[in-house]
Amino acid sequence: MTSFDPQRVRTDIPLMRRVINGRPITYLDSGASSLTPRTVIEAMDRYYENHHANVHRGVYQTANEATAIYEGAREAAARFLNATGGSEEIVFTKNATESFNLLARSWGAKFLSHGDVVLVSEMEHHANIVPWFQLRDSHGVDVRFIPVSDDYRLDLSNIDELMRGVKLVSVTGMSNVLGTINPIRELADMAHAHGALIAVDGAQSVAHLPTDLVDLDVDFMAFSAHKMLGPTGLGIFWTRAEIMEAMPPFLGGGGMIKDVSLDGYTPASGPTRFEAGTPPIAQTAGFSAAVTYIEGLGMDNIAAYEKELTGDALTRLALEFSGRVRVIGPADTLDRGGVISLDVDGVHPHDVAQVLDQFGVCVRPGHHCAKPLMRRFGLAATARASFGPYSLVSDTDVLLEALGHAVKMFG
Amino acid sequence: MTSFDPQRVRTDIPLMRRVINGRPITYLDSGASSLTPRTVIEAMDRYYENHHANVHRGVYQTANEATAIYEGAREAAARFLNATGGSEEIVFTKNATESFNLLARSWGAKFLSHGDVVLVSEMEHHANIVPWFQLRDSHGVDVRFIPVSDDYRLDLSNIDELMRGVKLVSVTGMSNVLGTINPIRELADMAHAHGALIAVDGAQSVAHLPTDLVDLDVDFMAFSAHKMLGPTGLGIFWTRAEIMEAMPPFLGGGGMIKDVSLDGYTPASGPTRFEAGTPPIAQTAGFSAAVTYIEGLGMDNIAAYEKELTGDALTRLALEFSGRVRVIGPADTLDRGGVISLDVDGVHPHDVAQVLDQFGVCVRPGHHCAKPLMRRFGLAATARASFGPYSLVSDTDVLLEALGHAVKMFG
Amino acid sequence: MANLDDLYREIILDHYRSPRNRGELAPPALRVEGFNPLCGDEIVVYVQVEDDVLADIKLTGHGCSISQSSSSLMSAAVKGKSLEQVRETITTFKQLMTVHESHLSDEGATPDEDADIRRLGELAALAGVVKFPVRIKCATLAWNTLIQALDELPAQA
Amino acid sequence: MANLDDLYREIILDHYRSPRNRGELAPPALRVEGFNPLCGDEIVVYVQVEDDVLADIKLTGHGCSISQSSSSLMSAAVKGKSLEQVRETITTFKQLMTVHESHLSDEGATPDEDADIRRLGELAALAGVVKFPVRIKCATLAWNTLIQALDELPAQA
Ligand SMILES: Cc1ncc(COP(=O)(O)O)c(C=O)c1O
Ligand SMILES: Cc1ncc(COP(=O)(O)O)c(C=O)c1O
Repeated sequence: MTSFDPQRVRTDIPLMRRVINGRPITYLDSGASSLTPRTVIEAMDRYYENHHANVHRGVYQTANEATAIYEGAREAAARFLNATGGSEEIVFTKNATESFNLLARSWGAKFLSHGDVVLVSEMEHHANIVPWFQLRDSHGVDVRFIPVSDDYRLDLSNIDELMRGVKLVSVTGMSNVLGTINPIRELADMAHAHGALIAVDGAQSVAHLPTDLVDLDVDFMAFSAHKMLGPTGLGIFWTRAEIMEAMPPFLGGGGMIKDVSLDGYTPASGPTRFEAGTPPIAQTAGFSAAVTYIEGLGMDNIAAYEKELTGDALTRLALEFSGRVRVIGPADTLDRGGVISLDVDGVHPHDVAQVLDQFGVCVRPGHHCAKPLMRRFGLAATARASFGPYSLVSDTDVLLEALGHAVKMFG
Repeated sequence: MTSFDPQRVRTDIPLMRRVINGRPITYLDSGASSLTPRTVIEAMDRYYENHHANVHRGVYQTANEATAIYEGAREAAARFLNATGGSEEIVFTKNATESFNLLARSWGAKFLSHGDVVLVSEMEHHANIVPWFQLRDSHGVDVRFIPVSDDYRLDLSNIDELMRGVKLVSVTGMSNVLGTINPIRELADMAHAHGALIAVDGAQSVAHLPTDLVDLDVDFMAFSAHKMLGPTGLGIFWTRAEIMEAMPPFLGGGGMIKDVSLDGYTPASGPTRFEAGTPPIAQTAGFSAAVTYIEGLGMDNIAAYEKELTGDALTRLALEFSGRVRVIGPADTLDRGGVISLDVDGVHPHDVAQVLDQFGVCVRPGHHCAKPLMRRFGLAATARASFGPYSLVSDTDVLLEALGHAVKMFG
Repeated sequence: MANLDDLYREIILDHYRSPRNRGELAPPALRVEGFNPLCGDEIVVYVQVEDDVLADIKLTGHGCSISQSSSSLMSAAVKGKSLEQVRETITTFKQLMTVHESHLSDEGATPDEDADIRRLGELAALAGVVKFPVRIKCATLAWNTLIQALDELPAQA
Repeated sequence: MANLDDLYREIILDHYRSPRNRGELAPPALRVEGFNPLCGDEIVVYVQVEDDVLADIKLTGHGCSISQSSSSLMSAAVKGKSLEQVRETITTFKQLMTVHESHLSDEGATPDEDADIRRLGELAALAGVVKFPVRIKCATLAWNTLIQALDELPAQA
């Protein structure tokens, strides 16, 4: 184990005190949303209690304070990602999904045309699929899928073929179903060699792995605050300043304009062009606190720790449930994060989750917004357990105990 | 004065304790965003501390609780608006602006075509203008403006002419610059008589006047939680269930689909079709608390009280600054809310606001996202003071004192 | 407090393990699909109506024990019944699934409800589902699909 | 603490009330518009360049006392200067406006900055603006517009 102390993290998280069905909560659904540290909650409280005002257009003191908090969060995001262009490259959205819609409808609608290919993968979340289908319907682009191999990895054996006509590669940094960590830098080099750009779905990867935009050399990044210890209602979109400057507006309204007359409007420049209306201001206060909190833990430590947890869980699942429980995802921890999708023989994921709930264990049944991936493996759903920096080996203990009960019950 | 007690409201608002430049805060910017009662802040704290989980797809207890909170907020919204179709008619967005974009790009893009007219007014906020210009650019609709007369009201003298070819009337319930309250029911009858639908920008009106969708007989309504004592990051879109059912999806991603395959997607039905990605869950907890809080005060009481404040302020401004300060908006309180835009002779609104800040007075200088209206009156900006249920006559006292200083300084 | 035994009654597990009326029917039998988009459950209902009688019904699809047993129990309950009887059964079952929240905490049901539940026979095993509100959608999926099928029947001459 | 007198120096109010070089220049003078979209301030800068000298400059537009006085002060400072001198003045002024946050709390400036400020002459009256960060955009609007104008000058033959 590293020096990182998950017990400390637990004491920072109020929700850890919850008792569910007579048992302490065993939260294994960080892949869906992470639990919120007190410091994040308090940052938002402080915002509402002392500084709340609409941003940007105020001259008075609290309006300046709110603006400073809001713009400070942009800087926190840029620092967190190592975005060399700084805060001018950060757009705040409502979630990772909106970030992808922004990418598709602004950049995509302008720079892609009939027959251009967007290359996604079969393991994508719907957030990185549906916007492209929508762009296909409106603009005639083609959506092509990198297949996933039987070992739950991107099948890049045919990549040269797949890259034909591709203008954008858009793949997830880490699968929210399989846990697979994709070779983003390699894909970025490949995309650029073919004259394409590359977008990364960082919803999982940014929350669980160190992310360095300089190392990754990608062109777009989308993620959500609520999966990285931050609040709901805030997403982040990043792209290089020069790309952003060429992107037309997306949502229209106040704040994103330079001028409006009875005849038309001219858009503002910079990230505000994509931030129509009053933004999620308080949420940016929470996001900054989350970034600071994660920086305090060290993302390297978090990643290393979650890897140990994952390795332990994978080993014990194989030992104790061999034949009865199949892990839908890589069997070892190489290039793999702490998301463990389970297919329990003879027990539907819904029922697995229901039985587990009786033990206070929170796992998520369903298709995890990755229906193409489910189809690929002939599944309708899995029961997914996923770790966060507050998870413990003892969480895995309870998971296994409850799983044993489910298997027996439906046996 | 009514039995309603603004002093009680003040004690419920932590930010009221702020001291600005040595003076207690005089918050007169509720038109931009309202201050947040403790109960709203605490509702969100409780959510994060006890119930946080992603909604809809969970089986475990906290996921059910989070879902109940989220869906409960839909019910609160429906109750607040008297939406007879209930919670199925409520879509959560990130702000009023997104609600208008949803209206334009989903309903508008499907039901409006080349040459169809969207009739807005010259006093609209950019949120209710820019999306229509965007639809003009993409779909060839015409955007027509109801003029504003010299007495700061909609000029409906030519309305039959204006209504030609109109498929949608989209107007504000209350101007965020003038304070003018528009005759929505009358406009709705007119629109319907011409076979058009009507949308209302409720950003101001829903926060300051009783809103009854049955009485108003409108077809669409958009507003934001943060202007009605709620949190940032949450908007509401309402339409009748049968209209909603015919609207195609807007943003694409998880949660808004029925199915996704490698070939395409089919959208879900009901409001979730328009709620792609993880929604602002905690914010809906805050919103419900805000609705409950307002219901406790009584929206009738709030409206009556703010009317008194407004009348008092208008009278005293006229008395004390006659000739030097012009109110850009109706001179009396008939069909008029508590937004008072000031044009101070020889002092730019920015400078007015700067001087006022020294007195702890928060007013907003600028075009208030209503540039066409500003042009209409030959102004670049105003300094806007706006009331909330926590405002007092003594706030007006300080405003007038500070204004006197500004006038003298630049005199 | 609701516990697992309320949900997973023996009859339910039995129908889940050995679903009745599983399979397809060839046209002119009607085929209607039902989805639960939130959890990925899918069901296909085939109905063969002859002389206002639901002469045959078959089901395919996949889902949890609740959705599968509910569809199996449904098929057994409606097969061979007149359309009017089928509609009555549907109504009674839907009532069972929407029992008012205030009853959730009580142990018993009202006398009226008791009578209804008895009329449901084996279907009554699903009564415990209402204590797990999130699973109600699982239990009603097949039924909503059947309703849709009945709605799609060619109008009677 | 920053107070109003730091911002509204007498020179500033004077230039606001009686702006210098107000008006338009006919082509071939260059005309460039500047906006501050957040507050609605607008400025139009006309520049007439002859033999690498900014022979004439005029301004129209509207805005607050800071943006108007800054544009007036700017016009007085650059009119008749060589383009090189103009560029130097711009650079010095922009530095004044981006003084590092850490100085905001101090009363004084570094000796280097003092020297720069002295070179700015009347323009130095705007130094107090940095204590009101939200107003910096007002003070720099005219200057950014002038920079844009210089950038648009036809390349020297
Ligand atoms: C009349 C009116 N409409 C729309 C809006 C936009 O609201 P939001 O910024 O919350 O989207 C506002 C507030 O700025 C407003 O006052
Ligand atoms: C890989 C991945 N991409 C995208 C998303 C969408 O994130 P959000 O729902 O916050 O928009 C998620 C989370 O659900 C995810 O796991």
